Amino acid sequence: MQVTEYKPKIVAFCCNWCSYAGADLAGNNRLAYPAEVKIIRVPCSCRVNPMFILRAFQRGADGVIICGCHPGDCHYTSGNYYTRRRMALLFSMLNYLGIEKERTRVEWVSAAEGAKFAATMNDFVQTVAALGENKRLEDLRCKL
Amino acid sequence: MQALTREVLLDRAKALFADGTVDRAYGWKRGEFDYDVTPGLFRSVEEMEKEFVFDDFCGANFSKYLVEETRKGEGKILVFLKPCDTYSFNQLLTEHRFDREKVYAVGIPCEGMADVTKLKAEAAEGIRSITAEKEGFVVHTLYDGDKTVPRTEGLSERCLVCKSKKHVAYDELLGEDGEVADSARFDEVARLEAMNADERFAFWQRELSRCIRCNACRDVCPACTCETCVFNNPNSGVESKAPVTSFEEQMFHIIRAFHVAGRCTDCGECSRVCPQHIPLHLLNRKFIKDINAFYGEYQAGAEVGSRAPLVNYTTADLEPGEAVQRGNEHA
Amino acid sequence: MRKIAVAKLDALFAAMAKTHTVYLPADGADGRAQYTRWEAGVVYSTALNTVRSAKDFFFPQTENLMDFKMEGKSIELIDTRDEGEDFIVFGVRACDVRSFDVLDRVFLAEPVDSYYAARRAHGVIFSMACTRPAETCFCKTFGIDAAEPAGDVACYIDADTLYLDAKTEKGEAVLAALGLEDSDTAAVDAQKALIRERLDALPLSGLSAAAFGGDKLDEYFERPEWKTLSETCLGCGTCTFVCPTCQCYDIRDFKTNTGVRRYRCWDSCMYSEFTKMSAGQPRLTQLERFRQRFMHKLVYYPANNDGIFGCVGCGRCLSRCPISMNIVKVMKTLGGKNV
Amino acid sequence: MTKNERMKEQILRTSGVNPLKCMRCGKCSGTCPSYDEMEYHPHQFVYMVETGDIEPLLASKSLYKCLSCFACVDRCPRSVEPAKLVEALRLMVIRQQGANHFKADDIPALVDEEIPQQLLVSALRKYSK
Amino acid sequence: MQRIGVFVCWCGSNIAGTVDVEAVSEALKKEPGVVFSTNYQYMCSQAGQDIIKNAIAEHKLSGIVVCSCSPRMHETTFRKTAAAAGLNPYMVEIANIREQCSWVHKDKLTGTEKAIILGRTAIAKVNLNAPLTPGESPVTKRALVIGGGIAGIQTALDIADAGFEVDIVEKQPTIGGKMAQLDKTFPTLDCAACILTPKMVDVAQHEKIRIFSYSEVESVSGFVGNFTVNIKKKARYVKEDVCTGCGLCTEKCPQKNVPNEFNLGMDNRRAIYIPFAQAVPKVATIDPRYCTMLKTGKCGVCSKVCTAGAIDYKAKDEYIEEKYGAIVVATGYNPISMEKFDEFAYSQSKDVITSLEFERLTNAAGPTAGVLLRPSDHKHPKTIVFVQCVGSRCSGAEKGKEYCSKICCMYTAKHAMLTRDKYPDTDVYVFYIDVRTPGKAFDEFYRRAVEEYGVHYIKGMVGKVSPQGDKLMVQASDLLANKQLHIEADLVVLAAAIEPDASARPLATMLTASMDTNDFFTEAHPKLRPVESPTAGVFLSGTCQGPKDIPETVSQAGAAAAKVIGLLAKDKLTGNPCVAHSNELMCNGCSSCERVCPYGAITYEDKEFRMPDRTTRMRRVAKVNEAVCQGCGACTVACPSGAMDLKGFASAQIMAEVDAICK
Repeated sequence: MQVTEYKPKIVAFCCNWCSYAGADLAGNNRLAYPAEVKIIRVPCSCRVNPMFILRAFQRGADGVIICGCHPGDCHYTSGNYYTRRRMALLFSMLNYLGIEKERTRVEWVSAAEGAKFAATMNDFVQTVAALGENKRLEDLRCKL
Repeated sequence: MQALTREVLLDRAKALFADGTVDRAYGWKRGEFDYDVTPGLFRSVEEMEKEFVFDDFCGANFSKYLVEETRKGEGKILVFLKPCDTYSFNQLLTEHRFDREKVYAVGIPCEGMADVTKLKAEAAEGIRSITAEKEGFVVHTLYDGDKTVPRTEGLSERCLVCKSKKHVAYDELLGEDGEVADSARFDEVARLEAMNADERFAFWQRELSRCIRCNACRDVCPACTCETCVFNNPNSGVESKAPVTSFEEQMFHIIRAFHVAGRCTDCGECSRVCPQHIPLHLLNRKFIKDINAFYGEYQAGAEVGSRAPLVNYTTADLEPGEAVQRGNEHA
Repeated sequence: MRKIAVAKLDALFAAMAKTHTVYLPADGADGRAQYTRWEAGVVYSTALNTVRSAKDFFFPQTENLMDFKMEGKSIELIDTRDEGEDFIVFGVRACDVRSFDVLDRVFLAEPVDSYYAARRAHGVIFSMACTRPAETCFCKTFGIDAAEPAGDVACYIDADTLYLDAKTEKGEAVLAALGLEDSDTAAVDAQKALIRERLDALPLSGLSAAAFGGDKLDEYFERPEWKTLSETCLGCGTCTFVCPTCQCYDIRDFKTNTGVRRYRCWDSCMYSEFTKMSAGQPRLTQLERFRQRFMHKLVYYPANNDGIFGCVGCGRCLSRCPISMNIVKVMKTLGGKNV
Repeated sequence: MTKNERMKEQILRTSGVNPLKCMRCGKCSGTCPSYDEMEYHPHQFVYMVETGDIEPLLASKSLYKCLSCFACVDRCPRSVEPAKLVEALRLMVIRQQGANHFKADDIPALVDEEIPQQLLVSALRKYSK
Repeated sequence: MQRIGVFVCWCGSNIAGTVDVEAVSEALKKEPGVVFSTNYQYMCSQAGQDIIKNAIAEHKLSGIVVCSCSPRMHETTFRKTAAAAGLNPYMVEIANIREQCSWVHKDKLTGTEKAIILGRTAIAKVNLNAPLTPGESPVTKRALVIGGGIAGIQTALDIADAGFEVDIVEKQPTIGGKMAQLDKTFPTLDCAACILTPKMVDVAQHEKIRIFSYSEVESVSGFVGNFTVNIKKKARYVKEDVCTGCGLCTEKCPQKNVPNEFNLGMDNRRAIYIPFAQAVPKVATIDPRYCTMLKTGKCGVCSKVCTAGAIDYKAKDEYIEEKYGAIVVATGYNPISMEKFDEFAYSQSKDVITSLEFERLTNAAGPTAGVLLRPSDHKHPKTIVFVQCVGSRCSGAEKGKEYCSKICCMYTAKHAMLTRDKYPDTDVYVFYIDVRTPGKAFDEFYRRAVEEYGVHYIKGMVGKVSPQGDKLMVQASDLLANKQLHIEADLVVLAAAIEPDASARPLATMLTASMDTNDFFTEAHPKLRPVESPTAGVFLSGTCQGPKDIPETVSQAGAAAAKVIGLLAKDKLTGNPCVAHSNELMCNGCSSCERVCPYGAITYEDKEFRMPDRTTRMRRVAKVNEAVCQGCGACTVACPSGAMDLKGFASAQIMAEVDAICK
């Protein structure tokens, strides 16, 4: 009998200017990270609406990570500062509701940090995989 | 017992009608029983003399009604504002939701409003009448005689942890203005924070699973004045009419709390109206508590035009990871 | 008439549960009674009204109708019906029992709602007389006798005994299987007298619905009082969702990972999006929506249903409405002296 | 943690001063009225605490030359507050001398119409362990 | 429903090595909306692009998904391909199956599986794509420069030389700014006037430049390429076009006791005055605060002596409205007030002065005609103490400024050197914390002051200056000698920190340009766009952006001019079509979006709406200026009602992507 290893579903929102380019750089340098990570390109991390994150969990994502330019380096000068506040409050709220806090993360990855991107994704996938399936914030109907 | 009587408010309203300052007035209307006071719009002194009431059951906040009503008619609207109502009033002004010129606001002191459910719990079946006495609320029951509920046990939770007796907006003030209180309103949030994640999840699962999606919390909320609510908008991706799964209950309440984060004045109306008694204010208060801890004290509605924390930032804000940690340490 | 000691209630429920799923009012963590599925440890609550009514058992808030599964470009239909279970609802008050009649006239009329019909067929109702009616009760207004509740089995409870009186064959069959002790009617008769006395003493006992009925459309439709009555209505759905007779629903599709789940869920005529169609909503203002709800209960429903009112006087909306607006206030305002 | 580091920790805690904020401008020493009386000067206090060189300070008479005029505190452009370090060092000396220099029992004998009682109380706070 | 074509690229073996491209194109064929799916060795090649073009025509495709390398690589390529085939270029989405798939995964099964998911995600998005057209707006070919100091002058000249019209608004009666007040300039020691005044004349004579002196910006509206600016020309009571600048009035005016701000109050001028001899425009101005005629209606001397008849006591403020394509901020700096630093006795002794005052004292056109004399008794000072970093590098707002003012080290070295050069009998002490001299020939300059001119540089700060008799007792520490010094000085010169001019803050509000906590204007990018404000069409020149010396200011001024020229050279501005837009039916007008917009792209208008109940009502709704919006999307999340959405990255599109990934 073959036991299929549990593979978490990870949604990564990456800003176009830094983190998406960082992910590209990881690719250029052939720095491997798990295939469970799927990237959605957004112009800026501040485009990420908390509703998208909840949507991902509803649809069965096990972890959501948002990557943007380092604070101070935002292509739009201040976008990631707003992201930082929004996600600080959202994550704290999810934690308050008893959702495992390890399932959400914000990481600043510059266009030069391909290695950091790969390392972050490796770590995040490992952390989420250790938690197992997202049972607390999923909508079972989606699995029909 | 309130510091001001119905007559004081009524006399002032009469004078304002008489000198043409206002042509309609928001006030509380007498109900069937002692406790079911209805917020209403009065168009004349006569209507007010007949039905206007002011007592311990006048919890309703009129601020939200001004959004629609100020768009009608030319005259000014009289509105009575308790201290907590003034915060909602200011917050709506900050968001340009109504024309200040169309309103004549009379600040009135508040001694806390009764929670009918608490009083009803005393008289399991049948309340003949309720009177507010010095020693507390005296509930005259149908079957079990009179029961006295000490005032502190009959008041709404939001009044027991009242954040402010100070009016932050008014054209005139009746009675004395109070102070911003050093309230214990975050104690319950801290108690939840001290639990572990499983306990918290169980708590919220238990509470939120009772939700019937009647939308009363949203529809009464003075911060929820959107022209079209995302939950009514089929294109928003979150529209839903019923709590189909436990996910949707959580989703509705998380999104709603997030949408009003930084704008919620903690008026407590959401929990007051919930037919299922879900402590919804504990969601909003968590955001307020976090905002205070992370970004410095901020009271929505304290001043008109203030920049809400979610549309603001500093370069030294803490990271989301630290925020979760701090939120956990119930700092 | 049969009886059983209150102390033996648990045994009674356990016996019922052998053949039926049993639902009964029990106090929740918040101290308020909600219908709860009985299992060992669940204690029957004599609280007068549950927060949600008993209509949930026949017409649940959300009900799956069917699933569509899509694979490539083909569609498969999957039946998701699950209303085949026998169940007992215990402790239904007279008003709520009447609410099933109101619902039956809608859902069992042609075309029959087979989901509802199936649940009705599988459900057995144990009603409970109201020894302590509340100030918000006005079932009498609609000709309901809380001393003589209908249902499959009518129950009466006092300090130590539960009396059970089968009213239908279905009820009798269930009772017979339980092997209960027979009883005379003396205690129950005394209770009935007490209940009627108490009902007459209620603050709303004089409320009359005579001014309303199927022929009153013209009299009330354009009344100016609708404006003041509805003016502060928040447009939430609390009254509709706690109401035992509100029966409107919406059918919606949910996109699953592999297709679509079609379900229905309660809707409220108080909602601005109610019956919204491509051309918009038929009732554009809250006044119209508010009027719709009360006209439906007091005029439209009787007009189509032999004069039966769409309200049963349970009083839930009286205690739940966020602004304390309710059908009694509407009746009194519109009916004037006649109410 | 070495003894010096421990002492440094304690000084930093009791004084609430962060010597890392110092930009070595020397304005404290420039402004100090007791400068010439001192072996170690205000800016040296800051630097020596920063480097953990505490023992010489504790041994130095300079500690008691400081008038606590707080001119250095007032004028420091970086809000380092050297006088608070001096104060903390003095406290450390007192505490290191171990025994209670002053006991509650000593007070009755000292009560005097002329001495403000507050002085006795604050002395008790300061000189007893 | 879209008709979508899917094109899977092998990228040679770059993709095909780890991803079964055939399987991917087959699997994606089944996705909703897909009517065509294929794969090819190099999609970006001409042959590959032809496949796409042909498929668009043949299958009437309304959208395409290219599964290939990163969109950062070839998105533009494929958009052009689509456009060439008549498809809107924004109907193209890229699934990045190279950088984010084949290159980071080794196992072919894994790679293929992920590539399919990435492909279906892009398909889900393109299903909701809408054709987008970039907006265009015309450019008014005129620039406004706010501030007529060296920064403004240089920017204006550079823009004007490129052939564009430039207006300079200067609040003082003359342009020239701080540089006009300086004596010599480091490190070359050429005289400031000698290099500045010719430029001022150039400005005055340039046919493309207009100077609005004694004027201020009242309001700004519009956006990049299309600003409308209201300029207030303050009444100077002298007709600018009539006055010949002869200066007779300024000699005859009986009101003699007006502190002369050009000499920082160290001498007096008349109520009618020309700030300095080389002023541009060289026109007299009446100071209404002091003019007897204006205050009492009795005098009129200037009018009598003016042969040109230029005096006009009835003059009123004038308002001019003008359109501009670009605005350059060059509002400059001021030394901070010395009030807070009482230990230096600035307010107690006239002989404690700031460095700018020292400039005037050594300037030939200054109050002492260039002879260094003490302000108190006009004696030659024998001992001079310079104090550096006064109010700079402080720990918080209550102490001073946190930043280094950058220019003080060099001008103090200059002052010290010049003093020793002219008056070798003077003892000159410089108290420093650090001497900061990064700049061409800067350190050499400072070393000369020490080595050739014998200036006493002492590492340490002055703690206290106390006036005693006609002396100033300076108490300071010498950190290296570990000594406290007591110097009996005749003159103390404070190198006061500099701060942005007070007019900058209100101006920033008008321009919706952002500022940092010190009120310096923020640049669009600290490294890559240092002369642009984040607000499109607003540029920064000189010290309004941060402390700078003259060479830096001039180079930045030129850079700002180059950016302005680049903008004005365009006839039309083509925007990025992926901009925010507000659904006004849902907009609450709450201002949340406006508050987070870094570009000031959102404004509000009151609009009449027909309500569903057939009534109408006025509502405040947000409007996005597409020419200004850069498409970050911050507003979309700030908007509580969801009225604000972003074209090209709409909420529905992103959620469809989420769904497709989580399936």
